[in-house]
Amino acid sequence: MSAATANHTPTEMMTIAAARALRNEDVCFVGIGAPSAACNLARLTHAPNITLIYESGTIATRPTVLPLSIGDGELCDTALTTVSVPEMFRYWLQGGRISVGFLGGAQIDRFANLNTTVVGAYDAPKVRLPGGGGAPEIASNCQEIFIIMAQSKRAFVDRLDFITSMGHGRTGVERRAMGIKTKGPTRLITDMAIYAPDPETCEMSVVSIHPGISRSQIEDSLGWPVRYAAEVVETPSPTHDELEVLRDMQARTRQAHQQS
Amino acid sequence: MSAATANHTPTEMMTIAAARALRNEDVCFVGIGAPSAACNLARLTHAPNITLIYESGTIATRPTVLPLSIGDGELCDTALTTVSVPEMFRYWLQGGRISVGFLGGAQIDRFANLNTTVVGAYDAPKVRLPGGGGAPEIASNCQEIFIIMAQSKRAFVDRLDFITSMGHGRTGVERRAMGIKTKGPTRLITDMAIYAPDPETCEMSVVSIHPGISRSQIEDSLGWPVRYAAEVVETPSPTHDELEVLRDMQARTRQAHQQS
Amino acid sequence: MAEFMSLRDAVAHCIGDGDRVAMEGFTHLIPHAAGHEVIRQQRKHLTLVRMTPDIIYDQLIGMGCADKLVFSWGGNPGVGSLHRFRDAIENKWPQPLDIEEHSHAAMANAYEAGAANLPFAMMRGYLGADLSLVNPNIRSVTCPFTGEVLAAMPAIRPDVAVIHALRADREGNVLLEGITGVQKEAVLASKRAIVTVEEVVDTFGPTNRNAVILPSWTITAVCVVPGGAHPSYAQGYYSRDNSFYIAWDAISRDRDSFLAWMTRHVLEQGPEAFAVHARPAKASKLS
Amino acid sequence: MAEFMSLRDAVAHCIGDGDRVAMEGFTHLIPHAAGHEVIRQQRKHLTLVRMTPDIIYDQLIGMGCADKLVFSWGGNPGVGSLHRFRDAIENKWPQPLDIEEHSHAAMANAYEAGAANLPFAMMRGYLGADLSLVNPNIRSVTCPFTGEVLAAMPAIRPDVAVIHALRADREGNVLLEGITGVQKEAVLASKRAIVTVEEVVDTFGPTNRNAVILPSWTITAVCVVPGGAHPSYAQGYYSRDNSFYIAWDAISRDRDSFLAWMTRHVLEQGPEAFAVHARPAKASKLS
Repeated sequence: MSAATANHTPTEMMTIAAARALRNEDVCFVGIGAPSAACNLARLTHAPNITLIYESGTIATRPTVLPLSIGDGELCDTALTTVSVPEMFRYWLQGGRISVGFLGGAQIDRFANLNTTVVGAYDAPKVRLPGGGGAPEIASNCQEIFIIMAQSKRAFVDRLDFITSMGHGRTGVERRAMGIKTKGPTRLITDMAIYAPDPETCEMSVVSIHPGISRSQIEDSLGWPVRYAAEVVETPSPTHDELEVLRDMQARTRQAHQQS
Repeated sequence: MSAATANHTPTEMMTIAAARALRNEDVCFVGIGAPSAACNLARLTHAPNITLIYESGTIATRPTVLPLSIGDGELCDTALTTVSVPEMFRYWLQGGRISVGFLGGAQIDRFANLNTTVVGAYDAPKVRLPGGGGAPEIASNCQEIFIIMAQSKRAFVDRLDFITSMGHGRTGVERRAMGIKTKGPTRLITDMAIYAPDPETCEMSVVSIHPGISRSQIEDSLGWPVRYAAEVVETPSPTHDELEVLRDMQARTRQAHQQS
Repeated sequence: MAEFMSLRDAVAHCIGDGDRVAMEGFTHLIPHAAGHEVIRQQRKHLTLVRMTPDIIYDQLIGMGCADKLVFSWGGNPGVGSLHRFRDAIENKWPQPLDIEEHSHAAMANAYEAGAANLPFAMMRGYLGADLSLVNPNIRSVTCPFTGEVLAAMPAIRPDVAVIHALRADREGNVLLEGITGVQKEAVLASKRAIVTVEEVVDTFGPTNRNAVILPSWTITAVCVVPGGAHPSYAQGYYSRDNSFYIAWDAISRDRDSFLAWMTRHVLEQGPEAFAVHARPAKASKLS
Repeated sequence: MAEFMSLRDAVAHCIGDGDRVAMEGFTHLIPHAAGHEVIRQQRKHLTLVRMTPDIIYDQLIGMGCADKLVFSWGGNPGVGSLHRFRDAIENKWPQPLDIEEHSHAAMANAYEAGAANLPFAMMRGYLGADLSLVNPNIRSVTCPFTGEVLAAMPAIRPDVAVIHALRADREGNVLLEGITGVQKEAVLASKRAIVTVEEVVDTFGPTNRNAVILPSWTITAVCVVPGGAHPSYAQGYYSRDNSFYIAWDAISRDRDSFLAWMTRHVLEQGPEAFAVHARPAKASKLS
């Protein structure tokens, strides 16, 4: 590891903090976008043997550039093998073989429930979002869930219009009450901080604050009164290595996606 | 077609009569042994494009020698493709894609129910037979069923100790009563005759008698009073071609199975 | 047995107004050329089924072909919203669009159940998810051994499946390779199936013994349409045109620019317009 | 992650007395060497699960390793009866054998449900079949949409799956090709898995993108046992020894000749005895 640097964007800090949460032995179900960047950064830095699985069916894939879609040819070309989508959801996700499911979302509440379906009423939406895709079953079938999202009042809301995928439930008790054996969201990584569920209430609470971010900045970009864990640390700054690998990966990616 | 010949065994006549029942456009689920011989004879004579499927997963296979088992390498080497056994039973058999299921059995009754499970009580059998294998679902999921069995009083019994796979039901009415849409056994081909279900009672009734066989021979090798259809014809003798192709296939097969 | 025919004839022969149509392809092998032909033939009142109604369904919806959409994720992958899909739901333009919404797992299981000729599919799913409150086709079934309650949904049994595949042999058997999605299930679950392919070959040559092959007798029509998946891709033939997906955002955001694009690139063209995309991919190994 | 170990260690480590063990392989790739090792280590009170308990289970049953058998077809394929299996059921020799009997379709679906982590499987099956009268694990479930009644059976979730595969790479990923039966499902449905392979290779080389590969992290132990499927076969390595299947009828018909054969060919041997069978097959293409 090289020395730390302060010369990075909040998004880079978010991606790097998310990557660090992953372990070499994880089998990770990867969402497109920020989760995919974090998972591949982990693979290219401290977790070279991490197994990345995309819902398109690609198992143990090692893309050189980040895919734009969940099923770019790059994912298939670099995979150990590729299975059908029904098999992916039946044997691999529902089969309980995934240690970490990595999700993003349009909106989140304090119990890490996610909305990617509608803003407004379901039958007459103000904004129609893409929908759940794999998320509802990723949320319940993976052993634990990491969520990566940039903070804003529009995205971090007091009450979701729609729960697309359950975190810990509307009031934080529903998940346990249903007897679900998987852990649900154990980490929420934003561009400002890292959150973990309170052991009692399951409310996502700040456990680490990114360098240069103040508590008031965090509080001003949330739709609920934020809670802090008993012990809050500062997130280590990105190392040179981390930043360099991330930027290289994103430069390769930009170049690749401009080609037709 | 070359001229007919009388120089053939009853088993050869049975196999040839069974082969003739198959059509070029059939998709056939093939049991091992006599059904396999009949299906491949059809393929090598009048039905070159018949699709043969074995429950081991081999689709559109074209074996040069008859397989000893349901999954000899020869079946896989000559197949269009090979699928898993769950897929075979789910998508292909239960999927309703098979036009003819070809079965044999240890015992049969007059309504073409088959027993391959036990002689005697299930919990204390006199003879423990191999069991159903694929037959129970072949019997209900294929569009129609052909059965091939050599006649004997031990095999053609008045009452089965156990129905492994339903033909037309214990009294001939059960299949219809259950609302099953597939036809069930439409042909029973023995070494003496060809039977088809009576349109009213579903009892298997003689529609064709093999050359050189008398009605009393048929009646003496059955455990029930045999019925004859209103019109009974004589089965055409094997042609030279049919016999030659069958014998060549069986000679190749014998030779192959002696090699280790 | 599959018949080889032109895409024009295949759509005319297999797809009628009001049909339940599943055009599938999970990122890979999306049958864009076939979708365009359906638009040109002005099919109406379709129920469109597809896990990921991306650009192809954005176009069909925007051109008024669909009364209803059955889906699990409606976005432009990696880019953002599907503007025609949103405009139909939010503003009923060009006409109202009924939706029946599921999760990916539910749709995948429902296709699987359709291929397996089961009336419904079941899964451990929808736990704590609000979709089960708004979709009456999400029900439950109880395990007769453990008492566990599982989510249930009806099997998907379309009138017509439409897919794109790599190649067909002369008998009309069809080979897929790579990300195969739910295409095999969609074909086996449907009454009729149209398959567009990159090329026809004498034999598939030495393939893996477990290659994903649809036998000719599971298919109604095979149509040779090189490049027919563009801007999606055909592994070993050409890559995904990611820049087009990005460009679609601007094209489709505005109704007029959408209609202008559709007139020029779809209504005034034929399937042969896709051939220009059928060049071998740089980044992809030939299989 | 899979660990490479000797077959002796793998059986010692993974299989205990009283375990529910599924040794699978549908005609192809039957793990005979592993079965012999279980016999040599004198495992007792096993519940043996297998669709087609052919010679391998005849041997385990005849040597007194099994208390119970879960199966769907118990015969010597193409030859006739399994004499040790029959002797156990008909005469309780060498000990009583409980049976739980299904159809092939039910077993295949139950493995599939096990791999999919479902508590039960369902199918359109057992219609008019007496097996549902004697097996309390055949129940029914009602479609919540159509009211249709389907047959239901518990998912198969063994303690241990044992399979034979073609080859492993250095990371312990395992490749199957050809008739793959229910092996993938058996491994994914089980708590632990032993895989014997013909050889270890640096890479699988250019495979079909949809090759049947079990990732290393789904497997407990990988054991290199060339010829380990004999008298079953390994596609591209050696052919099915049909003459041995025919010979087994006489060997196994009589208790004494069975025991003599087992002593000489199993108890007094080790896994390395299988290597002699690992010669390339004449009749089979290399994959």
